[in-house]
Amino acid sequence: MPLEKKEFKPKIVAFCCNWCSYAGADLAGSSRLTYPADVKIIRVPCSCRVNPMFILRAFEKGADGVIMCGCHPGDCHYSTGNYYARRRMTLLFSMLDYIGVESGRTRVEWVSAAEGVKFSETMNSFVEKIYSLGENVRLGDLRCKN
Amino acid sequence: MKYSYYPGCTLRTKAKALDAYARASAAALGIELVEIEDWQCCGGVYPLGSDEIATKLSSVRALNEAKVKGQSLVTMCSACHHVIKRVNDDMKNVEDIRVRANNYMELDEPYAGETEVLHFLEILRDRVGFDELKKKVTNPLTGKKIGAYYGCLLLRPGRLLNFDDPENPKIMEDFIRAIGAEPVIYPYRNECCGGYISLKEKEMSKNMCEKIMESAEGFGVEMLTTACPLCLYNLNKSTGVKLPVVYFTELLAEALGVKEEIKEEVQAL
Amino acid sequence: MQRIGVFVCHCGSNIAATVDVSKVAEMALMEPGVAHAEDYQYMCSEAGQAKIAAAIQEKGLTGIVVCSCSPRMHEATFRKAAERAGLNPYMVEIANIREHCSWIHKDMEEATKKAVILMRAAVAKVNLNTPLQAGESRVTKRALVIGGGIAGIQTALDIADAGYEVDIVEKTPSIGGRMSQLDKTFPTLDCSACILTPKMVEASAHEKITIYTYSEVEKVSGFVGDFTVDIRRKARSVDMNKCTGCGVCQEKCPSKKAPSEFNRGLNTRSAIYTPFAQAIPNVPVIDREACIKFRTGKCGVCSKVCQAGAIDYEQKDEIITEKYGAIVVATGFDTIKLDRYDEYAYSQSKDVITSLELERVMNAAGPTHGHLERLSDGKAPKEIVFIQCVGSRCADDRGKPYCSKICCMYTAKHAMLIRDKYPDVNVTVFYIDVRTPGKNFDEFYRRAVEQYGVNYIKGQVGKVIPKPDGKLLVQGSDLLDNRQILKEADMVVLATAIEPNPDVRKIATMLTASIDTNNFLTEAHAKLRPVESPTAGIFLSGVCQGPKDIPETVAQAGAAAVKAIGLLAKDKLMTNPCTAHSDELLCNGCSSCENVCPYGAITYEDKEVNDHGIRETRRIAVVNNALCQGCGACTVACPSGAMDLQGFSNRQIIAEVDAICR
Amino acid sequence: MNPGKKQAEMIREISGVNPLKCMKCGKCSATCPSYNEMDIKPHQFVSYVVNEDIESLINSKSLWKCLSCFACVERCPRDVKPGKLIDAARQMVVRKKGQDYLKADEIPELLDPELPQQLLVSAFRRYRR
Amino acid sequence: MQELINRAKELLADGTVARVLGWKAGDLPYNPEPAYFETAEALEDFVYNGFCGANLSKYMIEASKMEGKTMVCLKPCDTYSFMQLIKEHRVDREKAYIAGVGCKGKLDIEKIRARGIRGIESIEGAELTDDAETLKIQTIYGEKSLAYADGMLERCHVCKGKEHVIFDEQIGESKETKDAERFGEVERIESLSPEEKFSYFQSELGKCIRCNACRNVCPACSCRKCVFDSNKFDSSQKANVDSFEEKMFHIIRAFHVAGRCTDCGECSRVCPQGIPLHLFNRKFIKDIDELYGEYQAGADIDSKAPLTDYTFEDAEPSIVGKRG
Repeated sequence: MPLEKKEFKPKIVAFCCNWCSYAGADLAGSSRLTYPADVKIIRVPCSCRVNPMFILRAFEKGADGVIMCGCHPGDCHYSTGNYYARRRMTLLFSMLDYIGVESGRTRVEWVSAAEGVKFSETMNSFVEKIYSLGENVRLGDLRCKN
Repeated sequence: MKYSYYPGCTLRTKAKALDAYARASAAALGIELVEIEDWQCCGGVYPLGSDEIATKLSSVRALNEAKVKGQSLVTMCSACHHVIKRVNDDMKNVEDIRVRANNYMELDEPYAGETEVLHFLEILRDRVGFDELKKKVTNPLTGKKIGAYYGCLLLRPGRLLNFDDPENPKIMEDFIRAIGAEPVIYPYRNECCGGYISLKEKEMSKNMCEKIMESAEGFGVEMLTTACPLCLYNLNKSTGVKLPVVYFTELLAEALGVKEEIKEEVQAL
Repeated sequence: MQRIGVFVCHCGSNIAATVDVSKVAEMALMEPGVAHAEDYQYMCSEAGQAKIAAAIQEKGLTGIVVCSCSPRMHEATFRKAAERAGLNPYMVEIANIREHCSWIHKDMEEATKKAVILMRAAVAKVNLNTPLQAGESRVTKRALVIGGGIAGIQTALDIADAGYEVDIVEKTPSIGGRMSQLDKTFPTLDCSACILTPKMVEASAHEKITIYTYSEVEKVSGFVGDFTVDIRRKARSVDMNKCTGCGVCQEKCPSKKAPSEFNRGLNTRSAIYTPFAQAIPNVPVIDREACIKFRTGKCGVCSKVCQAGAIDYEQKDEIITEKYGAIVVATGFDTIKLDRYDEYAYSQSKDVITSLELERVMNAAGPTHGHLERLSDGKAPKEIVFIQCVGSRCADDRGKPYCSKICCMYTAKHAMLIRDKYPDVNVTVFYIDVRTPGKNFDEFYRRAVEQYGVNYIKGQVGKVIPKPDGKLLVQGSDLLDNRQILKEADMVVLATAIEPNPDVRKIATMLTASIDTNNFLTEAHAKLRPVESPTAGIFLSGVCQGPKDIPETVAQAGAAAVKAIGLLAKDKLMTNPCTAHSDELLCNGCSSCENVCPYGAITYEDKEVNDHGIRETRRIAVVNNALCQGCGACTVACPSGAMDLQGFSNRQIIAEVDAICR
Repeated sequence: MNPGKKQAEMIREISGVNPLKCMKCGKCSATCPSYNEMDIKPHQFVSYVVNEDIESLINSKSLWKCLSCFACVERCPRDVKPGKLIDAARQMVVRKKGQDYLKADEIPELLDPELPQQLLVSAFRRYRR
Repeated sequence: MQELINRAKELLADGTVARVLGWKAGDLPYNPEPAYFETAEALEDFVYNGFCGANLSKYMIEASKMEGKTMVCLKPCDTYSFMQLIKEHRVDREKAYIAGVGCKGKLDIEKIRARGIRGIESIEGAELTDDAETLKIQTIYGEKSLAYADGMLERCHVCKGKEHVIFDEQIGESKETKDAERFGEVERIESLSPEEKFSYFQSELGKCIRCNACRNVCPACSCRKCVFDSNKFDSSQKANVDSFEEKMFHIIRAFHVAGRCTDCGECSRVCPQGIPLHLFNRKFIKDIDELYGEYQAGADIDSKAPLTDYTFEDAEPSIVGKRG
């Protein structure tokens, strides 16, 4: 069978904190605000639960983009979690950029439980960015790609 | 105690007394003031613009020379002190200015604010100590009611100059006390005399100085003392109340008993 | 290997119209560990829950995945259903195929594909779930209130009225706090002592309240429901049981030069003293620094004149250890030091005073016996200038960045009271903004202007100039007139910024309660949990949390009491089982986790471990499950992976990542 | 970009001041010893920069009345430092050719025997490029 | 060196310490290795010269568990690591007698070899007491010479300074060696295009054989068990099967030591493949300095580490894309 060039369907992982961003995603859903199905959400208690290992693991396993959403600074359910997350992700993303991974493949957005519109707009713009960057060939275990 | 000394342009001309009495007093106190070589005028006013580099270079040269010698840099004139101290702060803390100034300077080793800038009054307070100074006074100015006139440049901005409390300073009062006289506090001692405005706006400056003089006299001041030639000039132009205004170094020389030795010399200058 | 059941909900047509639910169920059966899969119209209905229960029991399921709406909607429902069927509720995971899938996608094929992936991620996670048990901890039915000002008194009264024991710890010799120093209160102008004293008496007489004055909290250990606190009762040198409060000792005391704290140092007091006439307890203390007996060994007048024989020079500090279920912080405030604002000549003229000093000047028990007079020469002032925002709203380190909130109102109060009592005195107020949000507040301020003729000038003062004749020259801006004003005054009153009591930093550290850059205690949530500290069991009352006036303080004091009562009313506390847990064999003891824990839930123990035959004592992180709220900050701070979060473990999340990227 | 905006940006740049920090308390104007000589008052300087009306500032008398005494800089509670804004505006004028406030020809008649060098130097720096 | 040995003997003799942790001569003139010395006789093998680059602070984790005090020889830069280990409760200050030894820069045998100097028999000028600016190297092909600075480790060219941040006594003189910008190479890489960056690191990290030498030598990598050796993340070490794994390993390793790494440079010194691993750590240090204020791990005992601290105004992660 001849190999067909498959249409690029990116894999995008979104980590959302339980209290703000996951609720914001729920609100986007109940408001029927669409965004591409390429985005899959993983619920975590707080953005500070997101370990850089998770993000690298996603890339290793073939993700084309990873986005993390949390409560706005100052609004963290646990007071300070997103502050730590912000520093961690800033440094991690800077490192990825440093080794030549396009900075557009990673993003952090603060989305409150009331910001269904922002959630959907954020996902739309992020997916669009990933489409423009194309398949993530630099990272990833090539065996995971098919 | 050996220091690099930056006299400044006015101390070479109109304010020779400020300089001569300072040198005589320093010698009497065992302080060695070594005039740095080829110093250039500091410019009289600190260039406030954050993009002004060239106008700060003369200060940087003086600062660097003291650094090379491993000495602190002593100033006598309030204006020189203000300018050099602030430029030094820029060199230490403002990267942009540091980099650009060093680009101009082409020094062997870049200058980054290493030199400590001290006003002669600070030497008296922090190095000699007013208590020590008191012991060395041979001719106390007992009974004289002297008002310190600080003006602006020694005190402000307080956070940068770190000289004394800008609103309620006491270094000169402590100095006056140490030389045996009675300091008199009056509220306008840190109010501006008009500064350089007196070149073109003589009335403005005159009015300001009158206010200062009146206030001082009201509180019983018999004589004012200052560290700034321009303050002295402006205060002397006041037409209302007229109190004598002298440099603090002259008082110091008198108290240390070295004034008479060089009086003629000073008058000849 | 788990036996997992997957239940796919149609949610009527909410899901089924866009997602091929039977396809999802069918695909589920191909996932590892899945032993059962079905789809149904409404999984959350009773019939749906019955289907789940039946499958759990019939197929011996060890875990279930419900593909339905958001877990924020029905996770609790399905957990309860599972529990009823004998399954640990934490063996339930939800795949959100409604809000995150069917409602936002239109194409059925695409939505179904996504729903399958979300189902797979949930199955992958459940495969690694372990049964979790909510823990229990006991609650000591006693509360501690730190600080005996109006906030502490009100909180204590409310808790005591609900039937619980309360202890108040107050640093000074009497309860009463700042409010006892005030003369009148806005906006009603009633006398402060008249409304405060009855509360003080009520607190001291309340059978459920114990008051420890002249005492400080020394050490706090334990956690919500079960705190152990050491209280240091400083030596009073007076036997509280014997003293009758007759006051003769104070009269006869020959040492009368100590500055009176109560009168803000404007006059002096004796070495043996009660801070003010209505003090509670009405038992004096000896200020050992000022006392001649303690300084020189000679004197002993108070002991000789005391009929009750209550004076005890030998008395020593005493440490009391007590257990508490809840702790309320009510440490209050002080005015800032003005040494960096000498343009207002505070240190140069006695006639420049702070507003709190003016309260004492206006008060009948104050240094001037309530007569408005200049402190320099005792003359009656004719012109008084008030300067607002002294040290408040300041961007640099001289003052405070926040609005002190109470100054506009008390300045209006002072102006009004002066104009009322001394109509020939002119009052000028320099203000930047007049901030009067509050019931009857703006009306009050307007009354000061319209009825009492107080001259409000918009603009700050630049300098206060003492004149040789003793008057003060106030140089200020009139921004509306675009003028610089030189105003002669007899007195200048500075509305000085307030700051939290400096001791609060020490107390917050002991309580592991967080504190902001201005030393105000941080609330658990700025909007929704304003009287709770993020540290469980610690509640905030009064100005220690942020600037506020008396009505607000009392309201917050009541709210803090209710929160404390809500805690004390429980016999046991159920703890969230999704907490962090440290693997003692992997822990390095490096303290990284402790440094990011917002709840002080992590401590270190030297513990003997057996690491594959090597027995040694190691410094190991231990999580207190009663305090841990499960944020997970520690898990990422931990470099060795020793710290993990139950319910959201590293391996569970990685399994989800893998399932999504597969 | 309109010229006002560009000039305002230049002033911000030269002075290093963020005028938006101003809370309009007027303490600078309350402090200024030259207040009565100024047509645009120190506190107004801030709003002129915010409103990008730099032409008026440049043409104001105030530029030449400010003593650089730093009293407003010292006392400003918001770290706005109007004195620096005024100096920046002055710089913009004197940096243009032919805009010096002090002409060399007028100097001789301003002199007197006591006049210290410092005064000339300072005035030169503030008034001329 | 003799002063150091004498002092060690004294301390052993008077019972102040039970052992000495230093370096002993290897089989070649340039490979001394860390060693414990428990007797005066054993100290005959003690050496301290330009090749004693090894940072001994990490050994103190084990030595802290031993009976009695250990005299540990720490170079100025090593004291930072030791201080950091105290801060993390990994070593016991009471169990250490710190001899702050002088340093005039340490040598890198690879750099010497890269100059074509092979077959080395002996090296003169590498002693601490020598003031020689030049190394005289006897090789089987005859005598070669090399400027000392040209043989120095990269880390010595960007030295943090010759002050010991913690010590019980200081022995021996130091000499400033800093003559390069610490972040120069990081800045060079930052200025490359994503493609160039990627290919640079691809080629460098492609050399990694996952020997774990970097991890084993790193004083910050002091975990009892590395995450890459446990099953906590399903990430336990496997044979290299794809190009990503070593990237993941090195990024995570750098991340785990971010804010804790003192930039001691041991990782690069020991890498048998010559991978400039310090460039990862230094990138984090540079970012931390720029974004959160200058921070030097191990400089003190009580400052908050940047990753366990925050401010409300911290930069957003989007700064990465914006910085370009």
